[in-house]
Amino acid sequence: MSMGPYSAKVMDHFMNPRNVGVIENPDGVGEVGNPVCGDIMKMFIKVKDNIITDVKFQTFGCGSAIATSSMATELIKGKTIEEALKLTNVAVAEALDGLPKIKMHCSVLAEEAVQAAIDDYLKKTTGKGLPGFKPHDEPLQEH
Amino acid sequence: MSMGPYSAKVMDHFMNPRNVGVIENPDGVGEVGNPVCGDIMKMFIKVKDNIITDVKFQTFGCGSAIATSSMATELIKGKTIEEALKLTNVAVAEALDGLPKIKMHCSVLAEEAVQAAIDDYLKKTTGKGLPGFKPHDEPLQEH
Amino acid sequence: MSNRTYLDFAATTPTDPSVLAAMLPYFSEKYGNPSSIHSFGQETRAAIEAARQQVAGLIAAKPEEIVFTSGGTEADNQALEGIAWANEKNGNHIICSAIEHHAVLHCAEFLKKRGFAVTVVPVDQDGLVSPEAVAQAITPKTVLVSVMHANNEIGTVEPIREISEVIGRRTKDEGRKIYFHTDAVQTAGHLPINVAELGVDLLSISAHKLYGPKGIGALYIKKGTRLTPFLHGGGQENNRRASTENVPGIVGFGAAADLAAQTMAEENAKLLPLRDKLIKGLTTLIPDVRLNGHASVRLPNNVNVSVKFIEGESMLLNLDMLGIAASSGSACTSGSLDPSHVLLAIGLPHEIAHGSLRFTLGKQTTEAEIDLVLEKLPPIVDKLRRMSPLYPGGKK
Amino acid sequence: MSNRTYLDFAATTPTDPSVLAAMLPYFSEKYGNPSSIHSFGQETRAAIEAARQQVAGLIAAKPEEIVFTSGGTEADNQALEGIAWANEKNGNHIICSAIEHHAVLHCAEFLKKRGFAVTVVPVDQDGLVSPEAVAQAITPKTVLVSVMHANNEIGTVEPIREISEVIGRRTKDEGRKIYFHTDAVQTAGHLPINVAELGVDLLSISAHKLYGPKGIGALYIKKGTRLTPFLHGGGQENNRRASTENVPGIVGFGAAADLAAQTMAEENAKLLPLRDKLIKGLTTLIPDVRLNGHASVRLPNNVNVSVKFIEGESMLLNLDMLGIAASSGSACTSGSLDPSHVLLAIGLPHEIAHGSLRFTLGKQTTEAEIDLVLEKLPPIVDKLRRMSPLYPGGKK
Ligand SMILES: Cc1ncc(COP(=O)(O)O)c(C=O)c1O
Ligand SMILES: Cc1ncc(COP(=O)(O)O)c(C=O)c1O
Repeated sequence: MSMGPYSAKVMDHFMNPRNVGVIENPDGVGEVGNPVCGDIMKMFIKVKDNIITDVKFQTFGCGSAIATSSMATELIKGKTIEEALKLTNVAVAEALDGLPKIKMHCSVLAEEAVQAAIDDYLKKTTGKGLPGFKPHDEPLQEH
Repeated sequence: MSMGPYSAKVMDHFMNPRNVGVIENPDGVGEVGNPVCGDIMKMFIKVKDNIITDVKFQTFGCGSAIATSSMATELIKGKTIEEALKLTNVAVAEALDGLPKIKMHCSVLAEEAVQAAIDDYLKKTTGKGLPGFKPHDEPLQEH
Repeated sequence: MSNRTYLDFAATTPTDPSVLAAMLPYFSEKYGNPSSIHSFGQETRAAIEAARQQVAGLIAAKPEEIVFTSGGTEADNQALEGIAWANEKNGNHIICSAIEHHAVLHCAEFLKKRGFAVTVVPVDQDGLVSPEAVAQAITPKTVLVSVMHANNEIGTVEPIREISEVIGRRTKDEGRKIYFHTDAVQTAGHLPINVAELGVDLLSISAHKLYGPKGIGALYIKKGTRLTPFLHGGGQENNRRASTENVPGIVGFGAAADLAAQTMAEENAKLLPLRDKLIKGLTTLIPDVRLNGHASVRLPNNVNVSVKFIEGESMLLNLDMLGIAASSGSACTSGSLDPSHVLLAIGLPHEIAHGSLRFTLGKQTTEAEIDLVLEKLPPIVDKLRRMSPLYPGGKK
Repeated sequence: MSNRTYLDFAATTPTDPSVLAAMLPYFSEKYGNPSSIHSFGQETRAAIEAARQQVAGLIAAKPEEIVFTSGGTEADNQALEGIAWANEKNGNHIICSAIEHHAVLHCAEFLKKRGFAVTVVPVDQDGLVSPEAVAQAITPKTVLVSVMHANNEIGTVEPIREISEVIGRRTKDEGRKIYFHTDAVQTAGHLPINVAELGVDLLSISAHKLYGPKGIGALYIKKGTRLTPFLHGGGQENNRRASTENVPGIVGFGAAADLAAQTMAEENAKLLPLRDKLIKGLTTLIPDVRLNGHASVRLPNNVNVSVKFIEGESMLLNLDMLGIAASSGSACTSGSLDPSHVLLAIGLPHEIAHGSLRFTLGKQTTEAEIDLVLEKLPPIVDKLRRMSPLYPGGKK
């Protein structure tokens, strides 16, 4: 059957998303997006010795929102906080063999979901969050 | 082969026009139309005892201009002057089984050509022409 | 690819094989330009006049009231801009409903930039336009009202005759013509249409929605209605639409119109129970599903539901992987990320609007296909809901 | 009907059988709406993107610079209105030549009623536009110049590159963009075109003039050129042209573009001697015949002559009775009674303009057909002249 407008990699992560779910008692939780733009991503992390030992996500959104969430969790699992913070939306999109132009905002959301979870973790552990972190709350796509 | 936009009768009179030519020393000659509108009709009549004994025409123009000229000569040949003056453009068009709407002006020209020839004949014989006769000299079609 | 299930007939239909057969001679054999005086031109001229009769017949109009266009969009644009420009001196106000197709709404926006005022009349929660609301929106400057015959997303059929009556009354009061246009792209060939009974001055059709080819449509223009041409150039279509006629397309449209007139009743008798089975199945088998659009005053082939807590595209893609083709919102805008303006207009919150699915049935649809959807969709919904941060049942 | 001789290829061409074959699957099998996300939509989306490459290839453009339209007329209208509306604030002056197709001239008239000023630049007796005259017509308010690549009636090929150079110079002087559009409906697929070399911002094509189907065309829009959409509605064609894509038409256009690119040189090598034989034959066998249009800078398939003392339609009908299809003036206007604006623009008196005939040759044209015309036309002319009051030889 067809793979729609997406790469095989996107479709794989969409149909078989990795790390779906909730972490009980997470060390950090971040939620980005909003119902108006049609995408909400929630990311849970477990951190031990500055390393992200576990990560899970829940996403309300289109195919690429789910695929980018899944890919982002894969890309930060086992990484240090500093490494995870280096993850860019472009890196997520590239790891998925590209995204349609009108879907690039999903990769931005995924990047921000990681940052939001880390922000929460830092707040909880150090008392202050990620310097300068402020996720978009407007729809990001071109109109 | 096709008969284009015209009736079989129009095509017959166009392909085999009756009474084409010039009458030497005619009793009346009329010319109507002009090169701007693309139609010029010239009609020659011989009159004896108030009866049109011969009629010929020359026409520069489209298929229906030629066919209406031909039909008009047929319709007045052997008729009295008074009868010939009763010929209307509608009668010419009907005798041809109709004309396309944008070609109705050709039948008006044919009617006027007959009147112009009679006008000339009356001028020559009685010294004054057809009362109120004044052919169009503007293109008659809709624009 | 075989074994695929197409349930997106409102987006477009396959050209019926008999329609294609009617078109075939007009590509490489009878190819003359209908404006040409010679035999090649005369044979195609005759063909398009015959097709004009067939299309006119479908809506009980006169052939000379039909102008062929390149599709539904051009018909809508021609109606709005044609009336607007031709009546500029009489007024500059246009009324349309909130759930019109973008071909109407965006064209109205364009006119707004060029000095026209546009009033958008709301709809109720079922998607119905109120004739009273239309009456109230009319001002001394109103030249045109445009309300679609049936909505392409939610299938609600509008009370066109009632709206035409209030417009008629206001026309009398005002002592000046207020034109009434209806976009019948989703109804022509699917519901019986009689333009006189509907009381409209202008009506848009698109052939590819009724088993005709893509790229051809028509605008019905009631005799005596003056409008400024949309396409400027040669004198085709009686000086109402320039450009060499799409002869095969027009011939196909005619054949499709004829076929639709013959088969409509039978088709609908088949589709209605299938539609209702699908609606009932979806709303009972899956919790938190609502039907969008009017429960009964709706197109016989339209099912539109919102599935709470999840998003439409993700359902579509899962269905597509199983060979089932559906749509979320209208096909034209499925490349867009905005939630459907129609679903927002009937009062759905954004996240519910984002979670809508449209199944539109057609000639090829079988009961087995309906059963397939009812079998395959629930587990998809379940899987996606379990992924959703909005789903209460998802949190353990 | 067999044994007919078609010499009206500039009015329209038969769809090449290979083109029709390429289109066929897209009617009833691959019928998805290209905007749909499912497999049915994705397969037609891929098909139109492939066709876009083929059409772009024909004129050395980038695929994203091609917008599909419903034909040459819409492409011309989109170019003029699109630039006019988008640049309203920068200026309101448009320039076009006196021999443009009505799709340009009548659209310019429409814009004139909406506040634009239009300068019509004359042509010389061969139908050539002078680049100097264009330069002089440019004012500080000029936003667009439109000069056709080759004229559809008299076949004269215009000095587009030279005109683009003077516009480029004036653009520099003025410090602001003046757009340049060319109507290449008669040249695309017939003469090699490279948009960069021509130096145009916009270029119109119509598929049915190059052995593609009727009802489909394209506008080349140079990257970075902003223009207001002509058709308002869905987001198709990258938001530049609303309406469900005419998939079979687009696929056919692509195939026709490919074919033309491959066969153009060979075709022209065949047509040139036939054209010249016909011109020579007509002007030597029949007295008082003149060739209209430039003697050498002309389309390889165009013969346009004026036959003094008689009228064009009467010749056409006589030829048609013998199975020979030709045209007098452009096909679009042959229903009209006005003499061709092109023939008047090159300075012909009315009665000579009324007496013109156009033979346009194409793929199917054989030398035997040229010989047939040369055999059949002289007696027709003779017969009609003997009926004409203008013919000196007619009076005994
Ligand atoms: C209600 C309605 N109006 C207009 C259109 C536009 O028709 P087309 O795509 O043929 O231009 C459509 C479909 O796309 C439609 O559903
Ligand atoms: C030079 C020129 N421009 C524009 C057109 C219009 O093209 P179409 O008839 O495909 O709209 C034609 C032909 O009719 C033409 O010859």
